[in-house]
Amino acid sequence: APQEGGRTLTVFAAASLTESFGTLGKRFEAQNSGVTVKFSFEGSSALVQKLTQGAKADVFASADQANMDKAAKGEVLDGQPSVFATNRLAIAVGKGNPLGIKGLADLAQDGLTVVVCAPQVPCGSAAKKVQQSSGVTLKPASEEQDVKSVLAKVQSGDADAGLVYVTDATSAAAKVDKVDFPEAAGAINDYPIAVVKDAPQARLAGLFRDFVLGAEGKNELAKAGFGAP
Amino acid sequence: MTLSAELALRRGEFTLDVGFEVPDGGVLALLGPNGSGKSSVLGCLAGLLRPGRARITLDGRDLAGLPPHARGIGLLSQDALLFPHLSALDNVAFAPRSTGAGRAEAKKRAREWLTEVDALELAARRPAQLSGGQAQRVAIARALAAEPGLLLLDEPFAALDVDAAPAIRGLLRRVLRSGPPTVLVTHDPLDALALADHVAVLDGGRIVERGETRKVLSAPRTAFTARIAGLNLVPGIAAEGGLRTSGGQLAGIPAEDVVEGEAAVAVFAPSAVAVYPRDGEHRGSPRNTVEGIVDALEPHGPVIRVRARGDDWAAGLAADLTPAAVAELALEPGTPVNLSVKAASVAVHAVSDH
Amino acid sequence: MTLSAELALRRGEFTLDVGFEVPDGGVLALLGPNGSGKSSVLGCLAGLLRPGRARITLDGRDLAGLPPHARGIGLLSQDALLFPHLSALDNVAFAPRSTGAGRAEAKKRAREWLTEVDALELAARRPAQLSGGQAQRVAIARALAAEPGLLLLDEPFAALDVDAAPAIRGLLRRVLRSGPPTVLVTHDPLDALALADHVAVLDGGRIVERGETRKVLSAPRTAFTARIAGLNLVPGIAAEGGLRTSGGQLAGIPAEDVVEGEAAVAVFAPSAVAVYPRDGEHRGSPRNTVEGIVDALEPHGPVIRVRARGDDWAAGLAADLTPAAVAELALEPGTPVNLSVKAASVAVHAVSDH
Amino acid sequence: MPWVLWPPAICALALVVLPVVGLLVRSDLTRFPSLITSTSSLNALKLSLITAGLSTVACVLLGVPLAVVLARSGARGVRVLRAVVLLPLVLPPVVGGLALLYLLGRKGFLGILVTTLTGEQVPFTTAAVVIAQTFVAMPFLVVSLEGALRGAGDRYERVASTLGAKPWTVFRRVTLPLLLPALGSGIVLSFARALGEFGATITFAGSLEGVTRTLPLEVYTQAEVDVDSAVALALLLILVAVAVIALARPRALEGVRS
Amino acid sequence: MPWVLWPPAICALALVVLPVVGLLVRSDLTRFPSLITSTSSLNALKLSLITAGLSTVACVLLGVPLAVVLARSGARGVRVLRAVVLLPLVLPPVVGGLALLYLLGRKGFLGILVTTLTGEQVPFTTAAVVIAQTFVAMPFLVVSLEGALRGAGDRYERVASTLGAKPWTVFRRVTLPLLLPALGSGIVLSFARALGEFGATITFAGSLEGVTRTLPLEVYTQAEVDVDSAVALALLLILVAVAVIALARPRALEGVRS
Ligand SMILES: Nc1ncnc2c1ncn2[C@@H]1O[C@H](COP(=O)(O)OP(=O)(O)OP(=O)(O)O)[C@@H](O)[C@H]1O
Ligand SMILES: Nc1ncnc2c1ncn2[C@@H]1O[C@H](COP(=O)(O)OP(=O)(O)OP(=O)(O)O)[C@@H](O)[C@H]1O
Ligand code: MOO
Ligand SMILES: [Mg+2]
Ligand SMILES: [Mg+2]
Repeated sequence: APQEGGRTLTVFAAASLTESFGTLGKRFEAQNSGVTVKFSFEGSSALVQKLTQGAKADVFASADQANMDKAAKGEVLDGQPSVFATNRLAIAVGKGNPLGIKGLADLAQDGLTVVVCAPQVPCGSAAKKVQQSSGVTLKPASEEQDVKSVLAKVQSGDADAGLVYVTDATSAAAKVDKVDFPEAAGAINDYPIAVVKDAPQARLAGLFRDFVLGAEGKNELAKAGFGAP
Repeated sequence: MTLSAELALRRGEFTLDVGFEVPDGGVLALLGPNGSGKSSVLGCLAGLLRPGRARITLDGRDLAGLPPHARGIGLLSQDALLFPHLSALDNVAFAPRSTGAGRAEAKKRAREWLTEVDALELAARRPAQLSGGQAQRVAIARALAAEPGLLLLDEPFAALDVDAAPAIRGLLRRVLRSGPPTVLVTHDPLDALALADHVAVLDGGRIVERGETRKVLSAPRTAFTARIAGLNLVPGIAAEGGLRTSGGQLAGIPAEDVVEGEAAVAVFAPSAVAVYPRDGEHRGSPRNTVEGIVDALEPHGPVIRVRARGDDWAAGLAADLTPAAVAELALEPGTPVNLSVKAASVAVHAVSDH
Repeated sequence: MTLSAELALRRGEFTLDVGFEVPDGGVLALLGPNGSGKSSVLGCLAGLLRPGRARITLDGRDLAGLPPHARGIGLLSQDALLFPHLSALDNVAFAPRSTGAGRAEAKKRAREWLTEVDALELAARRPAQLSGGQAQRVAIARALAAEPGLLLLDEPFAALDVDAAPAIRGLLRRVLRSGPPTVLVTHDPLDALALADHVAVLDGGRIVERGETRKVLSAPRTAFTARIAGLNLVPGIAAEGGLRTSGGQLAGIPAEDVVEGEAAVAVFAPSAVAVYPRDGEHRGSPRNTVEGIVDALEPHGPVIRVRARGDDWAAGLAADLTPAAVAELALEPGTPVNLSVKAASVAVHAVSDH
Repeated sequence: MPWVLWPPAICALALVVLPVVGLLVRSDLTRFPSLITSTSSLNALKLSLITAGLSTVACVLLGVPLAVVLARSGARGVRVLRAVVLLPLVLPPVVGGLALLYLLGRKGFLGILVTTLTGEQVPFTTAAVVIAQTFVAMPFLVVSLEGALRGAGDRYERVASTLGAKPWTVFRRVTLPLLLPALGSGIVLSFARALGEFGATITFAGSLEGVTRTLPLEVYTQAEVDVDSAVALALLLILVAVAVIALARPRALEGVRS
Repeated sequence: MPWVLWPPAICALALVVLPVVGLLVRSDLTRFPSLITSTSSLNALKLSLITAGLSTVACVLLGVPLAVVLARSGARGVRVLRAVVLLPLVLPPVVGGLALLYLLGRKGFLGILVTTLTGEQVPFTTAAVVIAQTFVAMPFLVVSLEGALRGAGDRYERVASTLGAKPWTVFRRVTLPLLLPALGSGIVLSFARALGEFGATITFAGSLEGVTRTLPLEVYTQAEVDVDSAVALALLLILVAVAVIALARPRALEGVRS
């Protein structure tokens, strides 16, 4: 590998990529000696907000197309974004699935505490789409701000079930069980990645993007539960 | 109700160790130099200071273990400390309210007490809007309005003007006559005389002298007491124009609260007593003349104090003369003399009957 | 430095409207009943109150427009208000420090002033650890340590014991003799007499009487002044054993600060003056006898005040007699009498020479 | 007041005011009317005012006694307790919400107690919002009151006790009135903190319109879609807070001494 | 102290302590050591301590003068200013961060000024963290000090001025020392608030390890991966805060009067 001494690559990535990108970053560092990869994990919309306000970053990976479009419109991207992964919803239930939930329809039962994401955030808009396409109408106890909050409530036992991304349910496998449901296919969302305009480390940024899109990236993302593009 | 107290307290290097009794309706005056522990004694009695050792009983009831509010005391502390957020009226009404009176009743009583201290027109004022003397009057009213079982007064006459001081003194006399046992801190022997039947003189946290007010003030045994007192005090019964003594009459100016036929005491300074050779003719304005014999001559600062013996009020009488006068009259122990004092310089005060 | 002030102030219903002057080294005593505006006057001079109208000049320099710290004053307020977070020493050192002295120098001066008020052993104490009188002494030291161009003292002797009060009075006399113009609030005419060359008597926010201390106190024109004063004051030059007057000698007890050969005044109460028929023989202890003629008889509460005319100190002399004595001696205007006062009841005080 | 204080004071004021001005300038005020009259905004506003109000009341009822106990008790452990009270201040609000969830949630021991007693669950209810807000806001009240109590000393309380006032009377008629200025600022602090509370609320109570979605939660939700409208909503929050504080802060709270 | 205060005080304490205890009980303490010694945690901890310390200093330097001006100035507009100071309290922190970004960001007028003068950008730097923390924490200091100043009155300051002390001397030698107990609690409040600050920081300064990712942001990032480890980190935060407060709160701050 080429010598890339003492340089720092800054990656803005959606919060749901925290784990998989963390690992990929380590590996990227190992392959490019002297490079440090620093991540800023946040909600995609917050990241776009920062980029348009002049935050210095090299790579931007979004959890949905809408925010990547916003970034493109804000003219902070260098080149076209490419989709590197997909994600879909799954039902998170308590460990051992005590209520025996098998599919989306079970969530509409009375007396069940279900939490979902708010429609304004990507996981919530997916949940809405799924309900529309399947005809199942949920009466959630709460419309959470992000997946993490949904998971926390299922994990604490205060919610019987929650709609989360497959990847989130996978990473929390020690604490919750995951129930896949077929209707989730109706709301797949794409994860695009792009190099940021005027990136301080433009060349490294390209390398990292290609690394994510490459075989090693695919492999790691699949382990986390992401689907292929 | 009788107060009996034994107190031991440490405050830094200062140690207090006193014991005393105050009988029902009795008033004990605490005298003593600055820093001698007078306010500390009141603090212990009130329960604001925690003495190392304390035995305080009021009529057999033990006070030492009780919190301040359960002791049934009224405390006038050295700085008035009126509640800044309450009007003068509400300050005075505070105690009645606290001890169970209704709002209207408490205000009524507060108004009465404010009237007593001549501060009714200040009722609506906040403490910040009062002058020093006005605040002091309201604080006195507040302490009295508690209608306490034990009254503790720390220099009640400080900051009062020449009209207010005697008026408040009269008020206190009236209240204390039938009132609770009282401990009164003062620097003024006349206050002690007018209000207290007993005095205790503190110095360095110890009682160095105590006894009936008249005796202590007329025959002080410590230098400090001598400096503040050293008065001639003649007991008797108040009569028209003065005092009826054991052996006769002593003309004087009665104080306002003197009632004829009741116990009273004539007070006059040794410096007011003139001394004449026994053979001298004497028919001037001084109305009070008595025969006596020079008992002792004591130098007393710039003057010489002549102690007389004799009957009636000549007994133990002190007269201060300049050395020149002593020399001219050739006074020595045993010299027979006439002693005289102008009625106008004799004040007759009522005393309690203890 | 001469202070000249004209002040008008409203505080609620109370209005103050006064004007006065204090010459260099002069001391003005403010007397007056509680709530008459004495502290308010000091507040205006110090710049703590904002008078509606104010003209204050010190030696021509206008003070009225200056903030308090630029006025160069020293104020002893009615409540001591020592800084609770500073030791007694640091309290006293505060003013020197503030006006530019170094730390060591300020402490040195503070120690000196604490020594002056006999409180050096309290130097390390916090105000909360001082008794009332101790705090008052420290507050006096603090005001004096400012070495001000104008000294304002509000009841400096409150809370002081019988030893401290004369000591502080002596200290103030020494300081004020050569010191800045001073305004002194007091309720005690003797303080006024000992310290002030002029007095102003306030009532209801107005000056109702003013003038040289001696004149006002010996011939008060208002009832209030009469009640606090009404003394016989005989000016002269201090001499051994008393006073040399215009026409002779008056025996008395000199106060501690009297220096022979300097101006002094003999003070004694009208009640101490005895009256004899002119033909009467008189050779008793009263050393001071003068011939006079009854000028007027005024009822004065329980006594009758006899005013005399005559030479030397008989001029204007007041003697209080009981009505019985007046009747017996058949006194009426024009009656020739001998007036006598015991030397021991005559106090001789030094006065400033203004 | 020394003039040297003015420059830093002005800087401080600028630090506070300028960003808000910047917000005003940059936000699209034409959409303001339509935004703040949308039902979801109005629901959120109503809920915010009610819950912040209730939790301020709870803060006062619980926090004032705690402050007095901390300031006046001579007991040994008090120093430790004082540090403990600060915990919610330091805890990131989301973690605070988690802690509440662990305690009052379905499997928390207090939560189980409540459910067996009343049959109700605490999370996802308006009550949960109030609890979360009280949890984060109360320390502000306690700490500011405690400082004031220590500074003021207890001499008036002691005088009151010598006048026969029992401890409760002393508290009601002396301690409390003299504490009013500090209580005023304490109330303002805790009301403001409760009104702005986000993390603990969403974690413990969730976010459902009309039930648990307070104005800050609405702002966050909006911000996902459209930052500008979120800013406009935030301005509404400011407006409301300033109005409530200005109206609800009677002169009495501003100090008894002239 | 009336005993009736004890029950609510104990409730209040329970409200604060029990959730934290619940957190402790429910969290997996075995992983605690490894978590808190990971470089990212240590980096975050270091950054948090530095920035919270700096912003507390800034709060004191700016906030104390502002509090004194607000409490002691007789000027007319002061009542309005006092309400203005409360703004950051009410603003949801994220909106506060946005406001700062609008002011000091690339397009903000102050930001443009700074960039032309120094060539540097403010957002997304450690300085931005300090600014964000100061913005949210300062009002706590100001409000609690102002309450204390009003409660205490100005009589000692007036005495000092009659002794010839110029305003600055009065401030330094009388106002400040008498303010110490309140300043103590104000400092604690603002330090705690700065230490726990999340929303404004992430919005204005971003979240970059070693540069802007403070401990609360690290907690948030961790929570994405694993709630339990986030909780453990939060406990670290608590530990640190309590330690710093206990150590940095000298007796002097606890009241000058015995
Ligand atoms: N907290 C304290 N620490 C140390 N010493 C103290 C403390 N409080 C008071 N003292 C000392 O105790 C002594 C007694 O004080 P106290 O107030 O009882 O005197 P006092 O007789 O009332 O005097 P005064 O006439 O001046 O009011 C004084 O010497 C005082 O300095
Ligand atoms: N803030 C205020 N509002 C209304 N009236 C006030 C205020 N402050 C003082 N007064 C009144 O002003 C008058 C003068 O007060 P001041 O303190 O000057 O009296 P003083 O002569 O010093 O009396 P004292 O001998 O009692 O100290 C008093 O009648 C007092 O009640
Ligand atoms: O006996 Mo006299 O005349 O009253 O002095
Ligand atoms: Mg005392
Ligand atoms: Mg006065």
